[in-house]
Amino acid sequence: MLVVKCPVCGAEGDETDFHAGGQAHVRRPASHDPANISDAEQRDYLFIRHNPKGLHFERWRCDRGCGKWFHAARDTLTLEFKAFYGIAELPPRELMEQANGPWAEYFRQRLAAGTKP
Amino acid sequence: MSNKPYRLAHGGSRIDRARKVSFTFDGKHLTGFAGDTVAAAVMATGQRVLGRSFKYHRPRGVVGLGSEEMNALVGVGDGARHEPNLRATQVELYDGLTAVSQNRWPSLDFDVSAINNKFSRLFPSGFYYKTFMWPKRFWKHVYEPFIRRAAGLGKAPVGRDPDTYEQIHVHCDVLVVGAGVAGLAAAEAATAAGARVIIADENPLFGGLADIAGGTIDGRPQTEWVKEKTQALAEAENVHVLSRTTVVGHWHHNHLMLFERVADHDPALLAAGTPRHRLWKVRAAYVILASGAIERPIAFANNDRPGVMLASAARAMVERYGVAPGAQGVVFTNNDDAYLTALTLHMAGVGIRVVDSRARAEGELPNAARAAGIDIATSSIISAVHTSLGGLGIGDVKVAAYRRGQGRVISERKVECDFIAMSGGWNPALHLWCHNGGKIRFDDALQAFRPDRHADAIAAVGAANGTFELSNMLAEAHAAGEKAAGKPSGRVAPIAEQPKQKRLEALWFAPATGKYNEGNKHFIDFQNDVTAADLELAQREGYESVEHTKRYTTFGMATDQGKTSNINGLGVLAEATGKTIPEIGVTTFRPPYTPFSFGAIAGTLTKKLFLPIRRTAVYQWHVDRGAVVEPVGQWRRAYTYPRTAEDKHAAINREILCVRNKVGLLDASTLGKIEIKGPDAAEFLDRMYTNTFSTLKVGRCRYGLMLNELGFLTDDGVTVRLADDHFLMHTTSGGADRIAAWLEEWLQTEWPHYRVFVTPVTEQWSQFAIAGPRAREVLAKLAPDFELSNEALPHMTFREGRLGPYPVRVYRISFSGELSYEVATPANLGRGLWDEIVEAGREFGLEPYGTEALHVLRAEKGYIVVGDETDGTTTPYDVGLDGLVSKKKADFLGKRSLQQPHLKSTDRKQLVGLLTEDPNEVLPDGAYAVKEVKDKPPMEMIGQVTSTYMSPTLGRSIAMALIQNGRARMGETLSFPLEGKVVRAKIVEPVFYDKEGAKLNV
Amino acid sequence: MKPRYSVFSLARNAMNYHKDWERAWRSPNPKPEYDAVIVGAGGHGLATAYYLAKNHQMTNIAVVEKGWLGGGNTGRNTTIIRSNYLQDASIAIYELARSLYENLSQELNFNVMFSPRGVVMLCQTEHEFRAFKRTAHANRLAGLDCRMITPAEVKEIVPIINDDSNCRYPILGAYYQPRGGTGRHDAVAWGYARGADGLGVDIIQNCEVIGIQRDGNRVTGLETTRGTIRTRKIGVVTAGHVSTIMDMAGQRMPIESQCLQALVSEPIKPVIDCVVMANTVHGYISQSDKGELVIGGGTDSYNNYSQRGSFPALEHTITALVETFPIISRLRMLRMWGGIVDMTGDRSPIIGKTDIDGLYVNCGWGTGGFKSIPGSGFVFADTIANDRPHPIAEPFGLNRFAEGRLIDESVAAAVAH
Amino acid sequence: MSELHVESPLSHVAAPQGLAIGLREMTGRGMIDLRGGAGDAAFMAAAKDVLGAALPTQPRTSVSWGDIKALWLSIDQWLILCPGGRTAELLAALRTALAGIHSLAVDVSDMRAVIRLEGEGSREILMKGSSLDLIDGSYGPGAVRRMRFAEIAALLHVVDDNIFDVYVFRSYADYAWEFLLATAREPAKIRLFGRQAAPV
Ligand SMILES: Cc1cc2nc3c(=O)[nH]c(=O)nc-3n(C[C@H](O)[C@H](O)[C@H](O)COP(=O)(O)OP(=O)(O)OC[C@H]3O[C@@H](n4cnc5c(N)ncnc54)[C@H](O)[C@@H]3O)c2cc1C
Ligand SMILES: NC(=O)c1ccc[n+]([C@@H]2O[C@H](COP(=O)([O-])OP(=O)(O)OC[C@H]3O[C@@H](n4cnc5c(N)ncnc54)[C@H](O)[C@@H]3O)[C@@H](O)[C@H]2O)c1
Ligand SMILES: Cc1cc2nc3c(=O)[nH]c(=O)nc-3n(C[C@H](O)[C@H](O)[C@H](O)COP(=O)(O)O)c2cc1C
Ligand SMILES: [Zn+2]
Repeated sequence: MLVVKCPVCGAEGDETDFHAGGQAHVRRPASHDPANISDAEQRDYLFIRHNPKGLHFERWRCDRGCGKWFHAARDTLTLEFKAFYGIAELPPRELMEQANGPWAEYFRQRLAAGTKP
Repeated sequence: MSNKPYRLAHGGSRIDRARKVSFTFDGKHLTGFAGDTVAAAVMATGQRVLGRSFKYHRPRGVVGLGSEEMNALVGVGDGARHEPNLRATQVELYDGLTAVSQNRWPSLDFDVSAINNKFSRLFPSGFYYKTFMWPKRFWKHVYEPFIRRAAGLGKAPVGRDPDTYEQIHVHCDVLVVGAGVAGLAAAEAATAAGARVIIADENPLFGGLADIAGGTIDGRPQTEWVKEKTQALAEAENVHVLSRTTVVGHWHHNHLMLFERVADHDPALLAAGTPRHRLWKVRAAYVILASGAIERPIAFANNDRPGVMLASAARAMVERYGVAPGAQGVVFTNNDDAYLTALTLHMAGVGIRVVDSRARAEGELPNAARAAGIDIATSSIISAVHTSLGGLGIGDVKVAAYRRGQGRVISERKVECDFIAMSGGWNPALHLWCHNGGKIRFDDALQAFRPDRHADAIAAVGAANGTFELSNMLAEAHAAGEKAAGKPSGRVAPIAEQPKQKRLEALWFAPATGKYNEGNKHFIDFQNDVTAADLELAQREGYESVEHTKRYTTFGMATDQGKTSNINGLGVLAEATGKTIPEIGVTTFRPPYTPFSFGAIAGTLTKKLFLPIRRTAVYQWHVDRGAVVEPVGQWRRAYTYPRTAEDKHAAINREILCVRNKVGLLDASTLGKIEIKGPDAAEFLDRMYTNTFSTLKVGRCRYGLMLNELGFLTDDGVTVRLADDHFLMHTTSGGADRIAAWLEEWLQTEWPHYRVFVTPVTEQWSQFAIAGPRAREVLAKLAPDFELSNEALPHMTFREGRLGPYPVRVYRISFSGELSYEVATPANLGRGLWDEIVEAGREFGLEPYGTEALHVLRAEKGYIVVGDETDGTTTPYDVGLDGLVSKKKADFLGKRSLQQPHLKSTDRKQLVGLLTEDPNEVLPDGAYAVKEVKDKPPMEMIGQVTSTYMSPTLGRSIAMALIQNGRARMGETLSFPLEGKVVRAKIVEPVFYDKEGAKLNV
Repeated sequence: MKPRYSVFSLARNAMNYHKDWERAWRSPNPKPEYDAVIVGAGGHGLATAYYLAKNHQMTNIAVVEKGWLGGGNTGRNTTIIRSNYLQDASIAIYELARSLYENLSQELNFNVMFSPRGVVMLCQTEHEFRAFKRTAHANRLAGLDCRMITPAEVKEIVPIINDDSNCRYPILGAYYQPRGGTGRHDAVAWGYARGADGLGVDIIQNCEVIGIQRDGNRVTGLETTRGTIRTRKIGVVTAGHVSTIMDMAGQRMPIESQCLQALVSEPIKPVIDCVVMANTVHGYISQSDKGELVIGGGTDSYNNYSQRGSFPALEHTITALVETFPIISRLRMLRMWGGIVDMTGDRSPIIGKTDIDGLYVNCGWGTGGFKSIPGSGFVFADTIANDRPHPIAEPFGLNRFAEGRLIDESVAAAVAH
Repeated sequence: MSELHVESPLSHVAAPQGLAIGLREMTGRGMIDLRGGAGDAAFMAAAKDVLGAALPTQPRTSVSWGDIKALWLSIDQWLILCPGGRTAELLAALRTALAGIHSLAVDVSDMRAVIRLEGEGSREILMKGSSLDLIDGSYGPGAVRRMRFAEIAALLHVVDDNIFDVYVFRSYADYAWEFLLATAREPAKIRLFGRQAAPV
């Protein structure tokens, strides 16, 4: 059973005190330009998920604690958490650099777009 | 059975000869001593056979010392307290214990199924995959039932378990697994360094093998050192010691399960109310694995005969219980350690000789044995075992000359004996090391796997780490204890003296008299009857991966999970294939280390604690009133309130008519209630709902629809605007928590700039619906401090005030189509107000109504229920609520998905009303309409009934249904083929009662 | 062709102490080129290969497997077989599979121990009851042999069930498929492997795919740990590992890989003679021919490739089953394990073509694809051979996610085992 | 109409017998759920004005003065405890003081049941239902923690060394009570890390 640590309130606890909320950094197109979303874009938003074996970025909620959502970086093979970070933040730079596959591509774009973490 | 008494006149460190204990074994009354195990007490009577094997039903005796036992499995206890498949070597004797042997019929000594052994040649591994295929139906009706009856081991108990179980979560700095000398030394160091330590051992007493290992620690006999250290740990305030507690598994992030058998050994504890088992869920900062090592058998022909034991077990029988395994025995070994057994038995007066496969046996222990006059045959193996007592014992063995690698027997001689103590070396118990992905490596000197790397904070010490030399073991354990504590202990490692041992020599397979495999069985997995030949057959047939071999032969899959068979199997496979053992690889270690009870896993959460039942403040009233209660999510709600001699249907009809004609009272407290406040609250709600809330006026209510992002309906309810920036949202009863979390999620993750607070308040309020033409009169009687007229408080408005002394919020909203008020009061006042309403309503004919009446009432009005009319694939358009989907808003949750091609498609199922041709015919729930009725299926289905009732208001049946393109088919008659008949029904508008809504606005 | 297995061949070989049995399958080296390569030797991959060879005469094909054949989810599932799903598309494929199971032992000459002992799906809430009633109507009109049964009938079929009407979740009835049941999981993989091998298919174990070669929008071959293999048709059937392989080809998938666990008790004499599923409380149970209770539940809620799950998931299931079958309280857990299941957005499988020519995929069976192995292999082979979806496979195409044409079985309150 | 009839969530349970600790329902407690930004100076000042002391900003702590306590629930949420009779007055004062400031104050006095565990061994009993490390020193008097307890959500407030208040939603009160009765039985008592009999 995983030990999760909420970066908002600092509480640490078993995964049963938290709620796993799926992949992180999914962009909701309708929040930005609702009039111009293709069927494929909507599909990607709803269904297509990064599913790496290894470093992964996801959302968690401090469900039984402060109630806040946050982000975590976790290895899906060893199940080690690499970092916990805020819900509005990007992961630590070195983790973005370690990411593979679709995640690597995603962070490259985010960083290129000059979005500050 | 031999009548020889095997209890020695002296010795037995664990037994109290002054305290006799009586018990039964297979119905026979026997006596043992306090401190005995069932295995020891039964063996002391001369009985050798304690069980039968799984497949061939061969008679089997005790092999092991403790939890590694695979043969002597017994069922203990009677009736609902029976527990099957216990290892007789672990079951502690108490007065009145009843034990039975298993897997035999009619008796242990004579088992009909032993015939399987005679035909064993027909049953090589995997034989069942090759036969039982013809005739086809025989598998289900003949072969399989036969196999099922023959398989299985013990019997399940009957009835509900009368005992209790519990769990506790504990965090510690250091968890020490195993309390042998290594575990004790590690725990001592960690404790002295100030760490919070838990040390657990599966045995009743600490010390592991120390009492049968010989040698001294810090100048004292091992046992004394163990006593002193154990005592000190038990007294320390930063240590928790757990005996009879097996660490059953290791999971991610150093999470471990400890299975404590609190009361199995003592029925008096149970009677006093102690939990039978306790599961400790331990989160350890550091784990020290001091789980010791398990001795391995040797694969020689017919090595499974009753009387063949592990050398350590034979030695422990004598040392611990004063029980001799026989009168004349042979120690068969490839290592020095087993000479300790020879010496112990010799000293106890049991005849013993040693057969050693090595060419030279010149360590300190062999030399001592020689000096004691024990006969030692080196370069020798046992090549045959001959039974006595009709197979229930051993008569003699053949000892053959042997050179390492030699495949067959050249010269042999007969040696009389009645038991064999075998030792093929020791395997570190690294199961827990591997549960969570620890790496292991093969050690050539030990001919065993030992721990290598691990990603978690865990260290193995002592025999578990493959360190068998006592001083090294203690030094290693001491250092690990300090490292785990993260501080020096201020103490030095204990120093030990023990005879030095020389290297063992691998011996995976001892050649047998006669041609190999032609009549001989070299057992690898005793319980599952897997032989060396079976393993080789699997290889020949292409089941090459060790995992294939395991599954094809079932080797390692018995209740001991390969504790004694695994490495031997790998050794045989290596020799058969010419590969090395590491190349063969090991099968996966999985929790648990030893089986543990489902009762412990359920813990306290059984019966009424299994899952919570939620009650409203008025719950007891409903029950007292004789309500039939219904689960709605975790809630229990009143379904209907039958009177004496009234059935449910009559009661429901009465309740409905009461609401339509007079006035009814419903406990609606379970409805979700959420306060939403902030400058952006209105805009936020516009995002959450399909319709618009920013235009809602203060003091007014509006019904809202909520979609998920897929565009499907997930919730609905009435939201009230309490103030410009303040709303109160109602959700469905089942949706309360989910929707509150849903709002929070969007606020926090997608629109964190919205300044909105969301506070769920469901449980703060009791809420009651007073519905029916006379509702206003009832309310008026309750002395409201506010105006009730239709003008002052019209439909879909809200007022805060008092009813007599009761503070209330009153919502004029209706789910029944009648004049209706929902009255909310703080929950501690709920029951009081409810009683007042019942009292006030009496003169107007007020009666309580339940959820079923509610459902019929709303169906008569054509109101949907999310979850009935919708099923998670239903859009607002499908249920005809197009009007509630804003066309103006640029975005709301689910909006974009509504435009995906399939959600826009024209032939979707749409909500319609149905009237059956026969007004007395009620369509069944979920019945399907078909395009065309045929004689037999398949028939093309075009939609299904979602709600269906006999309406007492209309005096006929009504239904709602989702029908393909239904709205365009008004007036069409559909066919619903049921079992044995076809019901026909006409499509109509889904509003059956008061279409204009006149009754609402009175 | 392989020599046939029978009681006579057993007797004949017994005379010779079983020294002359032939290999069930060869252990070939990969050839440089095949007409088609199936990635993943689980049940679905092996069945696909078998039907490609048998029904479509494509025998110059290979199955490549990173570990040992049948070692994925096929070798670690609770073996429940049933076809009483709600949606038309699901009924079609699961019933095709179930009916193929009926004769599979004979067809493969390998006893897969298909045992139609009945599947009892308990109704423990009014909502579940209604949902199953709806499914029952749909299944009856589709021609399935299923029915609702009363609590008394449940008790008769499953005597150990807790029939206390005051318990937390009283049994309100059940939905029953008498010809659902179980099969021997390993034997299904081995039987198809032996069958395919006998038809000339190369099954190459210890051969992991590490790259997919493309020429424009068409696949041209595979890179594996045992070298490059040229082929113009690749069928990826790797369950929980499908995303990582499709990433190699640039095909994004609507899949998340999670750990689903199962466990067995120690063996005991027969106490339960059918499969019981208790969906409300997330547990299901049957008893194997060897006597263990085979138990499964729900998945952990986060992505996981470790094949080891968390304790609470199973604990939840055991707690529910102790309540539903109180006698198991004194029985003991022997072994627990996990498998990496491939969960799609609508919890239904994906079968068909992809955006890349020559690349086919069969995945997303998640927690419930053992039962579908024969049917899935049958229609997927047809899809690959003819480069267009088999009609039964068609609704399960990847395009459904862009269209919103989901096949959502959860609406029937059923979990998909 | 007659007088107000008040019924607390556990008013129907009998005083427990045979337990290793004291167990009872606490009634008559006023509770206000207060939302506002810890970083919003105006909010913090207004709250302090009304309550008489500053809201705690340190996670999982509480402050107490006079007959009022403020329990930290989240970075923007507190539970204010007061005598039942003062709730309305306090709430009104808060609402007035917080007018125009982004905040939300709600009377939630009836929403939860409060169960008090008292006596040595209480921590062990809580540990039978919760996975928190209740003996690592971070749960001294005043500590507050929301947690999963058995199968439900609960709020733990350490009142004093061996006095704990457990807050559960009122519909779950019976469940929580039954769970505590079962685990607090005298024969099931565990003395963690204390002196024990040695298994020798
Ligand atoms: C615990 C559990 C219980 C279940 N219970 C049931 C049940 O009761 N009933 C039911 O119908 N279903 C059940 N299922 C689901 C069922 O097991 C699966 O849906 C089914 O076995 C999937 O088969 P498959 O052939 O697609 O995948 P798998 O059997 O997993 O085969 C995929 C293969 O691909 C291989 N592979 C992966 N990556 C590569 C690569 N790069 N190169 C080469 N090969 C690769 C893997 O090694 C593996 O052998 C259960 C699953 C689990 C885990
Ligand atoms: N030189 C040799 O060949 C040789 C061989 C065997 C034993 N020994 C002797 O054995 C002893 C080894 O000491 P040690 O402390 O390493 O091992 P040990 O075997 O003495 O102690 C290990 C203890 O851990 C327990 N245990 C194992 N797994 C457990 C689990 N999962 N949960 C709870 N308890 C568990 C065992 O029952 C045992 O009591 C020494 O006394 C040594 O002299 C030597
Ligand atoms: C239906 C079924 C029955 C099983 N029965 C047993 C059993 O009797 N004994 C056993 O040790 N394992 C049994 N297993 C579990 C396997 O040993 C193994 O754990 C599982 O196939 C997963 O493989 P792994 O543990 O090697 O990863 C069974 C597995 C399944 C799917
Ligand atoms: Zn938090």
